[in-house]
Amino acid sequence: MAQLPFIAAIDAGIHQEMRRDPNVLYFGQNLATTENHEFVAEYGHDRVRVTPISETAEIGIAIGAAMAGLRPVVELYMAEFMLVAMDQVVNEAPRFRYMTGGQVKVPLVLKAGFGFAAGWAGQHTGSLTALFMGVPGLKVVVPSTAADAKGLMATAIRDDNPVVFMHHYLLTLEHGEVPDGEHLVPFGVAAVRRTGSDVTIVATGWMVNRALGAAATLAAEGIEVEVIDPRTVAPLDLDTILTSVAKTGRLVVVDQAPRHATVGGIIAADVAEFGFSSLKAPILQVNARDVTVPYSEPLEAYVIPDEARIVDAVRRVMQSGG
Amino acid sequence: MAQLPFIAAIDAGIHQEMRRDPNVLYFGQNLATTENHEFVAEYGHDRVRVTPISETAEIGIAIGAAMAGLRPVVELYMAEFMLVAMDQVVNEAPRFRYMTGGQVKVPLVLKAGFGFAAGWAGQHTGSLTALFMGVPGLKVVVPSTAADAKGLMATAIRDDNPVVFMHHYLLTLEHGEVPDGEHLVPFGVAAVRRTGSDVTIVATGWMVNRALGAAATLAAEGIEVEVIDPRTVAPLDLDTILTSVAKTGRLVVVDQAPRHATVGGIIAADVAEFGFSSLKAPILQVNARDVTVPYSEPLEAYVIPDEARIVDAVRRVMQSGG
Amino acid sequence: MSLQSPSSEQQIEMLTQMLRIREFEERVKRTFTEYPGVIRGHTHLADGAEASIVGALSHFKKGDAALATYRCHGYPLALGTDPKAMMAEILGRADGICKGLGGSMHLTDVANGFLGTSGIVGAGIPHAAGAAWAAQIRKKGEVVFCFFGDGASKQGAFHETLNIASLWKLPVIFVMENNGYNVVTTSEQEDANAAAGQPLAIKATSYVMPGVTVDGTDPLAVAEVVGHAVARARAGEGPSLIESKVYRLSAHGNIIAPPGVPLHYPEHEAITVFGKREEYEAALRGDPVPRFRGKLVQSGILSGAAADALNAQVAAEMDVAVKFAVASPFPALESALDNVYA
Amino acid sequence: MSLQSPSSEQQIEMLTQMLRIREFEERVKRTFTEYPGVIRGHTHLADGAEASIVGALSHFKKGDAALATYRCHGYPLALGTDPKAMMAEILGRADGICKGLGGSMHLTDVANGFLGTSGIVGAGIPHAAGAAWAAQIRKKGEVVFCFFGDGASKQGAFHETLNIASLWKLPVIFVMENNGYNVVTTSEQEDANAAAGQPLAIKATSYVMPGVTVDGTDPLAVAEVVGHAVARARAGEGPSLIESKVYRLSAHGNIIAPPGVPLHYPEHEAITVFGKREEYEAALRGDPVPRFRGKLVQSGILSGAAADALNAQVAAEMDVAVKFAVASPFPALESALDNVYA
Ligand SMILES: Cc1ncc(C[n+]2csc(CCOP(=O)(O)OP(=O)(O)O)c2C)c(N)n1
Ligand SMILES: Cc1ncc(C[n+]2csc(CCOP(=O)(O)OP(=O)(O)O)c2C)c(N)n1
Ligand SMILES: [Mg+2]
Ligand SMILES: [Mg+2]
Repeated sequence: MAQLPFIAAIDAGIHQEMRRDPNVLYFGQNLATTENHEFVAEYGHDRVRVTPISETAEIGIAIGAAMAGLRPVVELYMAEFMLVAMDQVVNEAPRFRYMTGGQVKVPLVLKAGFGFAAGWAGQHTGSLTALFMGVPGLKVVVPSTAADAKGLMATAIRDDNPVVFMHHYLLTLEHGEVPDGEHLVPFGVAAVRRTGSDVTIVATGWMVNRALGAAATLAAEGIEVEVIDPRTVAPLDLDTILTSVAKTGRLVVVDQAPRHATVGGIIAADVAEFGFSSLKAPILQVNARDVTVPYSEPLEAYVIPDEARIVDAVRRVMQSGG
Repeated sequence: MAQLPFIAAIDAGIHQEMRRDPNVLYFGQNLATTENHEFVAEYGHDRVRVTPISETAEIGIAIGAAMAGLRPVVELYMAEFMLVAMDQVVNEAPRFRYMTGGQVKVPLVLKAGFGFAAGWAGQHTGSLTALFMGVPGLKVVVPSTAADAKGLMATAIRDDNPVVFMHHYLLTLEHGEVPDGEHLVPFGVAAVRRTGSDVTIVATGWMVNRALGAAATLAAEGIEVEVIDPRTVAPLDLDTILTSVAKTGRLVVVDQAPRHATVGGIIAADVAEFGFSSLKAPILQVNARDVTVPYSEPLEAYVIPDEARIVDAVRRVMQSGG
Repeated sequence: MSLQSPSSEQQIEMLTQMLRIREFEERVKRTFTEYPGVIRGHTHLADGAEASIVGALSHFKKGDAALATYRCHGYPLALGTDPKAMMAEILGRADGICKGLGGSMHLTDVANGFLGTSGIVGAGIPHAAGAAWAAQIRKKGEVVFCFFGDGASKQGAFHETLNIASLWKLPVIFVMENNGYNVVTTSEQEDANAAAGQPLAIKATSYVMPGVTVDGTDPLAVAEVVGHAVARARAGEGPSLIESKVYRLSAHGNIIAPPGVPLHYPEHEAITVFGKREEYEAALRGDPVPRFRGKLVQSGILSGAAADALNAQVAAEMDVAVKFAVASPFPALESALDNVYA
Repeated sequence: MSLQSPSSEQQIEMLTQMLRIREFEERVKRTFTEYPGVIRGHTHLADGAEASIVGALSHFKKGDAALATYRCHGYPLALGTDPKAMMAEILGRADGICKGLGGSMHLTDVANGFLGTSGIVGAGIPHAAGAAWAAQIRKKGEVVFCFFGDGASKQGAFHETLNIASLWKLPVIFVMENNGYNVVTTSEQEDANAAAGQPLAIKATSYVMPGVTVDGTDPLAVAEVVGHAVARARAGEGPSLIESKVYRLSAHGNIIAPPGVPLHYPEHEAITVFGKREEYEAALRGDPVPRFRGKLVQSGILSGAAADALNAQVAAEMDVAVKFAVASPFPALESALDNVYA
């Protein structure tokens, strides 16, 4: 175990797989521009390349390389930059295996940061995970700890399908314990970050920490919150969530996106169908307010869900129902 | 009142506004290529133009023209083609008013067909409405009747914000009564297409007809279904849905998209929060199966929600709960 | 760089492939009336582009790859795909090359090097470059053929990909089939170069690669130009852009009709939209298939009788393909749930 | 087409605007240390591009419009925006030109013709073309200035827009500020033309419009080249592409740090990444601001004393701007909910 920043843990996952498999490529903008770049030095320019600002071509090239037998990892920095290439992400990469009747595999990883609520204003701060979550053929990963960042990245690279790896930008410099040596975290297995019997919270990314903070506050009031981090939202480990709700009878979903663009809402709808009989109270959502993210610090803080709003939702859900 | 095909009703809405307001533009691919084109002949090339296959530029140009005082309507044919320009749709058009502190307006309409389950296979058949529904600053319209097609298009053109106008491709040749003369349908007002006391169904686009078909079948069994067509999903008329659920206690949402990419799921989550106390049973979803749309006719029919699956869901929801 | 010109045998092979593509497309088209309703959605034919396809792919070697668009029936035929499996796919049957999941727009045959097609204009261009990166890494001199239309060169994907392919010296040959139309829009209406009377190959200037315009109705001319590009790519010298001028002899695609209304092929848009019947008829007079046949017969490479025999052989082959496809069963419903994930 | 060269008065005005931009940017930069934490996110400076900005906008008339990118502090200053409101915006205050909602990357001042900026590379290029369409319809000879970086010319949006602008003869002047870098990538590493030692203006060939490369550190040279393009556009003859070669004198942007860690400006990437200190120092020696001042003094257009007075005046103006911004209150929290819809 080593203490590593989240961002280094992601790199460790990429290294682990690049060392193991010569078919893994790593490329994107503003990396590998000198010979002493860490990845260039170790793997060479056949496998590590800088690209122009051309996301459509970058992701499209990854698709073609994947169909031809390679395993590309594309560095995209910010999830928004995928929007200029959204066709490649949702209407090309995940379609080919199906449309060809299984003749091709498209193993690739799109590494993208999101949710950078640190003064990056309206166009760089989005929480876009829900856009990808429902696309058949695509897998979507949202690590919230450094250890998972490494292990989920490695699993993503080994997966034979296109994977969107969404890492929260405000977590990148947070440190955490990361297993040395080969580390893989399976897809479709949620992590229960805190156990509790009164209310279930489901959250991803940065919101996991806020949910845990809220849970600590609430514990002092005698409210025991169970915090579930799905880790991958496609595939989604609904069983773990339903098991928890069966125990608590109450669900709060926390999501950094505006209300109608959340992973949390999608999960709430699943529970409203498959876990309905467990529910003692409405499923509350804590989301960003329905605006573009503002620049000014107090306004940004007002818009993004904070611990106080999570605490409040849990208190409200405790008051309602039987 | 005239009997018009849905597609002609949309055109009637565009004509209504183009005649009224010289600032309205209409452009896109493969239209206006001859001088006797209906719109060219009436409004001239200042306002009606053919574009190359360049969606990013087309929509971006619409944004710039809108900021400079015009009201562009962009013909995009199929919703998927917006994916190559998704940044313009979700991260440019709806952001500018906010980011500039209200200095600009961006009134434009993106007209796009969707859901063409008629053998168009994997890349042309998507039901992408949910991708747009949650973006603050954007409005999203989904007409299901010819009359609404005209009236919502006209309202979309008069609206001072960017509007995604999603018309279902399988409805385009269906005929319906369309009011002559000026016709406007307000945004944010759902239509109750059939009243009933036992179960509420919410559906959009083509699925409204299937829901009505299912309701007719169920009526013969003595199950009275209320069918609600939101007409605009942003803004969403949640009140009408909650009022209905308060009466019926049971909700089935029907959506042509795969489960985790639906408008229906988003609505279900809202009801699970704000209408929970009315619910006597789980909120069931009837969606496309979780695959890319297949080409072969029987497989496509198997994947898309049909009346039988809607009927089945309603029967199930009637059996469960109190 | 001098290139060997095709032997008589190779030229006969070229004609054979051209005839096969033409006959296949004719049979697809006839199917709309012979078996109404069996073909669904949108089907786009390669008639008129046979010489270009066959001339370009005459340089295809095992290990190479080709990618194209929704207008994709010609390439796999030239690469050796079984027309029975292709026709069955177009009819959505269990024996289809893509198990009925892809249909006419997405014919794919990886075993024969036809790696995939995109129905989104321009979207497949970077896929070809990606496959070329894989070839470059394998270092066996393999190349990738990337086919697309003139209209596709107005998509950002074209621009972004050609720049990268040039920078990385990827072994890819960009073959733009310029048929003068994007559906009902002429090149002059949508392309600044075309509007100025310039060849579209001039766009290569921005990407510092050879840009050549060739008569795509002459398979030998195409073979020569593409041959140079292929040699260049195999030698590690990078990509080329070839503008191959063709004329599509059918409408853009079958008509788009609501379910229930039988689909069919209308006349070419030059006639239906622009009223330029003479343009279309001139193209018909220059039809590359009979022209190449005539050339081979005239030059003595092929006797008239041998040519007739070829025609008959190809007609028989495609007749079998149609009958096979019509008789093939539909896939099992649950098979729609397979092949989502690998 | 012959253009009148700027009068002495106009040249002094140009120098004044260049000094104002430089001083503003210096004050923004100093703010990171003088008032740590008041500027958030990512701020991109225009230092080094002053001559290009001022030379280009010297042709701006009322009714014209300009659009740019996240590197947007220079243009509104030159167009008459109050630096107090700009600085307040960069500090996220209630008196900010965008009410604190936009920040450094999205300074906008519609009243003065600065219509908007996009933080997404290349995305603003079609917006400018759209505004130019509006100008074309108004038929008053108004034009649109579209500013973007060299890196942006690798986005599909660039390609698609220039083609349409040319076809439609839109009155837009595409000014590419080529500073040789996209963050830490050099043009040679990402652009096929640059890699071949060619000017980026050559890309205009694909769009059949004039493509001119100009020394962007000389405001008079820029004014001349842009003047021709503006005249062309006002006359209805269509767009032009101007490659204006500049060197940014600061790093791409302030460092990206986690919340809590104070942001600041590192050295230019030529030094920190490529170890090419001499390249940077040569650029410093050619710094356009002192050079133009020297030129005006030397040619007698401005006395040394008058130039010093200008410096002092500008320093005082920007000092007031900083103090105003720091003293401006934060917006009311609920104001975050306004301006979503019109
Ligand atoms: C991004 C995108 N926009 C629009 C379409 C609709 N469309 C399908 S084919 C086509 C014409 C393409 O023309 P061209 O590239 O010249 O190819 P051709 O059909 O002439 O072979 C268009 C506009 C699409 N499939 N994808
Ligand atoms: C589509 C997109 N991809 C990536 C980025 C990240 N990014 C921001 S600025 C920049 C460099 C742009 O370089 P250039 O166009 O030369 O402008 P400069 O910053 O040099 O003025 C990049 C890559 C972005 N904002 N948008
Ligand atoms: Mg064409
Ligand atoms: Mg630059």
